[in-house]
Amino acid sequence: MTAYDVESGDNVHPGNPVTVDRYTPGARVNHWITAISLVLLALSGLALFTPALFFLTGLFGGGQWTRTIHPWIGVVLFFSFAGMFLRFWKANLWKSEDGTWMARLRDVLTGHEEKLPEVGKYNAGQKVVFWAMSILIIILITSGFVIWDQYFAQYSTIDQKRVAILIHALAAVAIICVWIVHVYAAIWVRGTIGAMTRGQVTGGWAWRHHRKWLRELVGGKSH
Amino acid sequence: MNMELSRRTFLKGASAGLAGTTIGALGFGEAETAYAAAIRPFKLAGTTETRNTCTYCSVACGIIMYSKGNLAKGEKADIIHIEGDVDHPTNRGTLCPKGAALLDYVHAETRLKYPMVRKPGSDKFERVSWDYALDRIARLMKDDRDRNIVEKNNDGVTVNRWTTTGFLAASATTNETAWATYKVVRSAGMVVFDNQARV
Amino acid sequence: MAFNFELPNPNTKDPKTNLGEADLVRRSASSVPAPARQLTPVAKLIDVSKCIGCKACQSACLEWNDMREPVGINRGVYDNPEDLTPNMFTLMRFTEWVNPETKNLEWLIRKDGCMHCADPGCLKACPAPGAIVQYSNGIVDFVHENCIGCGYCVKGCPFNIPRISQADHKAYKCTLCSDRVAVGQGPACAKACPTHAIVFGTKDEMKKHAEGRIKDLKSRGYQNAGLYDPPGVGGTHVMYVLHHADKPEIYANLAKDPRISPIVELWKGMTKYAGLAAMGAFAVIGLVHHVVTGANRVSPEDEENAKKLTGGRA
Amino acid sequence: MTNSWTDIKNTDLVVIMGGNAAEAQPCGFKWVTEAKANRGAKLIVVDPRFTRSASVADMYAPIRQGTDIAFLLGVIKYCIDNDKVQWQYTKAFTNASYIIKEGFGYQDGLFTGYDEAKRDYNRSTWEYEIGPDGFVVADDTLQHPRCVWNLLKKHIAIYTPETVERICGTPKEKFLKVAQMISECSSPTKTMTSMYALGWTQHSKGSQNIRCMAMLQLILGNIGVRGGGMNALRGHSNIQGLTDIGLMSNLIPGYLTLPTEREPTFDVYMSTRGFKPLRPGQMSYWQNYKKFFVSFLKAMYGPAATAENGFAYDYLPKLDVPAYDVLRAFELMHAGKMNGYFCQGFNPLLSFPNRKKLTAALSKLKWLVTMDPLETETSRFWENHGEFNDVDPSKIQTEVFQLPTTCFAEDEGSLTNSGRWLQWHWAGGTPPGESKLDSWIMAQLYLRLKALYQKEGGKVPEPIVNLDWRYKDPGEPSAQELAKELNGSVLEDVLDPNDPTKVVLAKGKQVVSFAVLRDDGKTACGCWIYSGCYNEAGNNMARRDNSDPDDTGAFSKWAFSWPVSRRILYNRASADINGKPWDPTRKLLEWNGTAWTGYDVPDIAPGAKPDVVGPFIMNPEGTARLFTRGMMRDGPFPAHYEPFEAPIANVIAPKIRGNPVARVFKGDMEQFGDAKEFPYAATSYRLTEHFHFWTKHVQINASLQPEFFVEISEQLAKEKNIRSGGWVRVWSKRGSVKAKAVVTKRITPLICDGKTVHIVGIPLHWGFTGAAKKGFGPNSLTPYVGDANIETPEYKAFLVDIEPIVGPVA
Repeated sequence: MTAYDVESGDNVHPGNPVTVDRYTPGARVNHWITAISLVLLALSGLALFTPALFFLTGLFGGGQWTRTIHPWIGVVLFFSFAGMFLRFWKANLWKSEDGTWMARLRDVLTGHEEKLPEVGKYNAGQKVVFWAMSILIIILITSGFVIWDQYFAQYSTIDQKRVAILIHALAAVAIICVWIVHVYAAIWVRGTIGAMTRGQVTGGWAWRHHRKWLRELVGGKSH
Repeated sequence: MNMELSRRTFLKGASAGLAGTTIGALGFGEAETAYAAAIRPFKLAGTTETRNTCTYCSVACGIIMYSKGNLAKGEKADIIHIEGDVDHPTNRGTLCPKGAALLDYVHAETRLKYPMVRKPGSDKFERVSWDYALDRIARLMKDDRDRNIVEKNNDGVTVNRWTTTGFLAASATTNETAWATYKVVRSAGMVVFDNQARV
Repeated sequence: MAFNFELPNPNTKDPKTNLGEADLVRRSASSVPAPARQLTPVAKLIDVSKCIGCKACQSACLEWNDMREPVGINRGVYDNPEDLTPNMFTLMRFTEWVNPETKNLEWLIRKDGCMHCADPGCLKACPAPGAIVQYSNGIVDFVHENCIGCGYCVKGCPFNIPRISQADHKAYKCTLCSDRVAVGQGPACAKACPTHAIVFGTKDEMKKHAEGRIKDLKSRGYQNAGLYDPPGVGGTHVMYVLHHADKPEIYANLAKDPRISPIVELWKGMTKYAGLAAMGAFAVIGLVHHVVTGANRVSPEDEENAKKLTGGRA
Repeated sequence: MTNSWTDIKNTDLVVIMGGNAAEAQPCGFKWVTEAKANRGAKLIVVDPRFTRSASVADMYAPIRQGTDIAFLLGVIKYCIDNDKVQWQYTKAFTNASYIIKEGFGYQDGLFTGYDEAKRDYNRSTWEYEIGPDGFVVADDTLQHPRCVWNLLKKHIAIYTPETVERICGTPKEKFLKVAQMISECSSPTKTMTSMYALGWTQHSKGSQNIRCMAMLQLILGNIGVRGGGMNALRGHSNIQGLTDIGLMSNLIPGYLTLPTEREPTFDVYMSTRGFKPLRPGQMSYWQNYKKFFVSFLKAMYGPAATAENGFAYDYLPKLDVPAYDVLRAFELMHAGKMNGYFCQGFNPLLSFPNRKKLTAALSKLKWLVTMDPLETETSRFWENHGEFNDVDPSKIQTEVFQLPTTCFAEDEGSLTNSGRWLQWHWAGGTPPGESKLDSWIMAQLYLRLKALYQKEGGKVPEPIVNLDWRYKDPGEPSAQELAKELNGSVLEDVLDPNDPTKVVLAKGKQVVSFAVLRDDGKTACGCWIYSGCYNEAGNNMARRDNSDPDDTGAFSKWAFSWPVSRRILYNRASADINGKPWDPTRKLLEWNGTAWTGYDVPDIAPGAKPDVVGPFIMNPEGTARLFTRGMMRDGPFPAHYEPFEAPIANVIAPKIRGNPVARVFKGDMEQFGDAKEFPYAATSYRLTEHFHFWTKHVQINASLQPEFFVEISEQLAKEKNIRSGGWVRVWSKRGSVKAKAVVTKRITPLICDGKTVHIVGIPLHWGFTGAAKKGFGPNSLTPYVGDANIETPEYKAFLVDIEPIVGPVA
């Protein structure tokens, strides 16, 4: 039987230490394009969001350029993230153990993972991030089009634009917060970043954080 | 020209009306030198003013033409703005949508610049010199006049009537041009003669 | 003197400007020091009951501002161009209205354009420092060098006035001829208006003049004649005399009680602060958490277990 | 205008009928809004369309185009029936009390003496009864059945409010309201002003439309007073001047007339121009005719005009027909009877009726010369522009010269506005390319023609070679030189008859005014009514003193107004028979016991006693005419006639089509359509965004009103299933045009004689040159007929049909 959340390319290499392939080069490239887009969007967006940060337009060659580029980066982000979504959505489907994991968030934050159920390739936290990103990006691209006056001004009323721009701002704030969680988690849980840089984690990391996934990988090999 | 007189009489007549309006409000005291970035530099500074009359309807609004260069001084003068003359009793500085756009009449793309002739049967105008055009027209006039002027009618009365060439006079030329035109047309004996007043 | 608010001919010899940065009371996305002097507030009064819809104001506006509008088409109405554009700062809007009381046709013609609000929604919405400014005489002006073309002013404006140029991607609207007012003249439209339906002066004078006009209109049977100087935006420096001030909406949808949209207020107000706070909070929490719990490291045992799991089969 | 634009502020009631001042003369209309705002004056607009003028009116009444006379005679009847007449004025200053010859009559729409074959009247019975003393017999009690007043009452009896509604389609209560408002102005202290323009002139009875209102103004006592008068708005900046200077087939400057071939000699010509007074003690100013005529001939022919040769009387062409007006001109062209034609700043291809006929006519010319600052359709009539000018150049043998002229901004001189103000202007711009002054072109043509005659000889060279052309630079006479000629100068010293040592007029000096002109050839004057414009005091047309003592609106020191800087014509009539102003608050002139004093130059001798000399000194009677004698071809009183193309038959005289004496050329009668074929009543007009065919060349104006359209009511649109902004085809018996449709509440169907009449409005500003979208003009549709007296084409009332179409593929 093949495991539900083993993704193509995942693999175990016995040795000392044991290494596990977690992300294919494709997945990593995809991730980093998305990541860079999101950062650029956050910076350019914030520049137009509050005068306090308007100086950030300097990074993009001034206000006119910032105004021009921002929506285009948004489009890039959208498609890039869509790619990731297709790769990862299955493994991010909600499972029974995710509920329990969530319920014991305290132990998660205090690092008592022995008290948590074994989780597959993604824990509940990562899944929440994944789905939040997915939803927010759809909201942002949609509201974004409504206020992308250069090409779409005539397709909505000014009142609709006002609502859209408010939603866009709120969603942007939300996605930045989610992003902070995501990045922090990657830093806090040592050995994680390697997964997105080299594509590999150590067996110990997998054992500690995604034991179920490791077992399935190993189990998978037996056939 | 006549600017000083008019300015004086204008102030005499109108300052009362102006006191405490815009000028007063903005209080010309210590005038600030630097323009604010927001504000366009005043485009009429240093231009030459010439008084004229709107060329359109018979209200005959007073206008002032603002030009770069002074024609009176023999310079090339390029008119950059035309505005109503507040000294004028009738229009008091106001202008209608036509008058307010007179500048685009002066500089219209379809202003004529050179004498043109269209030969019989041709489908285009060709540029010619003034001398060619005027000599040719004078010749055509004389030939037609000599051939067709009626010196005496059937009763032997001297009538000196030329009816085979006609003249339609303008509606916007000056009285002086009109008089010159009248003299030329009448002395030639033309009676097919009319102007815009007819319509 | 036939008329009280005649505007002087331009002074070409030594035009002195009397309006500048020092007179700014508001500057978009930035702050300005309180001005040393307070200029007398000015206003343009548009007496709709005197307006004959001749479009002299449109014509003078295009000519003075060196703008030209492309030749459009006829759409079965007299409004041309069909709407305000980045070139056309003012527009006559024509409405054929049958007065239900008198059964008479009334041809309502309103000169649309920037109202120069005392509380300008465009300026409030603008993210670009100094792209929109307000002077102590009431003029709200756009500074194109600073404009980034985001169109936030369009969303901030309660009167739907600013237009973004597709050519240079900057916002345009009536400047109240700041360049003329600066040298002691009135706006080009007011100077041109053949019937003096548009007059310009201090706001107080304009209000007084309006009272007289309203009295005349009431004497002619317009019981609801009145001044349009909407308090919702703190009053405006472009005002209307309306024969039916009780229903401004019949004049091509003139806003009945205009104010900056609450959504815009929320967006430029709460959201900004709450949003920044939220993002800050998340970052801080992360930091604190790391300090308290330290890094989440993989232990040698974990590696052993992993080896066992895989090696067990070897 | 009898008054001036600025004087309108003095009025109590403005009646705009036959015009649309707000739209066509906005800056003049300002004075209407000033009168409303400052005097509480009221504005009445009577028009087939709810115009921009109507948009600010206190009272609007719709009327079917071409029925103004019925409406106005109805108002006159209302005033008389309700005793709303300024009796003192009417009795003292009009010919109401004069007795008309036995035998004069009116019946079935015709006056006595009609000759159907000639389409003309024998007008011998339209005349005063002259007493043994040689003066007109009058009955001051107005009792005599044949006195003008009683004939008038009889003549207008049929024009009841019901008849007016039946003919004009004006709802009775609206008509009565208008009549009531107007009648109030019969009070000596209330005045009404009439503002009219081409809405009255462009009819086959245009002159009578105007005369009808003039009669009304007279019985209300509104002529010659501040805030009153008959005010022709006039279309073009110098239409007034060109007419004053007589640039018309039958005119000599100053409204003198060109001789006809029935006047072979100077003496015969003068014999009919004695104008002896018809009432005791009257001035009959035309008694000075000879002085003006001789001075004119001296200005034309200088030394060649001598007493011996009748001042070169023979040089003047003599007419065989009343006039070679434009309609006759194009008729001759069309008949191949003309070879050459000049168009100086004029665009006939769009200006005259029945464009098909015009194109055919121009194509038959050997040569055509146009002089203009702008492209004109006329100069390119031979050029194919698809449906907008569907011609085949190869089939047109006309040689066309297009001469570029300067425009207003580049030349100097004077223009005469509708208030008769001659205002000087200065050149401020460099002319583009090789464009030249019109006066330069005329001088160059003249000199070349003269040279040819001197070199080759030829037929009748004298008038040409002897034309007085002594200018500093004959090739380019200056505006000043020409203006001085118009003013007139002294050619030989004139000595005081009582004291020959005293020089009354010194040789070489400019005459001070026409008062000193002489009939012995010692003075020259180009245009007597302009005399005084440029005298020894200098160029009075350039005066710029805009002071106005007591805010009368006279501005008597501003520029020059003819005659002799008089601002209000007939101003003596502003005071009663004793010389006291009718309205002290609106004083203009007053008799101080020995002389006339006041704000304006009296148009009567300063010492003329008020109870002796009548105010209307240009008439031998000294009074104004309610009955015009034989002066007008179509009747001494106005009578209602339908347009030649009318939606209903003439209610009063069903057999009569149009104006019974209007000239109709052979072939044109067949080109008139009738209501069966063409059910809708069309009218043509201007829009405020444009000026004729000039501003379509002006980018700004082209963008403010870009495209040709026609206006129709919502009802007609529904009937015909026409969408506002959609395309329609409009056609008459003479042509067809395509246009956008503007469906509007401002046009409503009228019920005339029980029939619903739909109106189609057709503005006139589009053609195939310029910045605006290409389009058509109403003259593709209009009939080829003019006013019976002055031949102004009937543009304001004709018949068309209309249908929706799919737009042309642009």
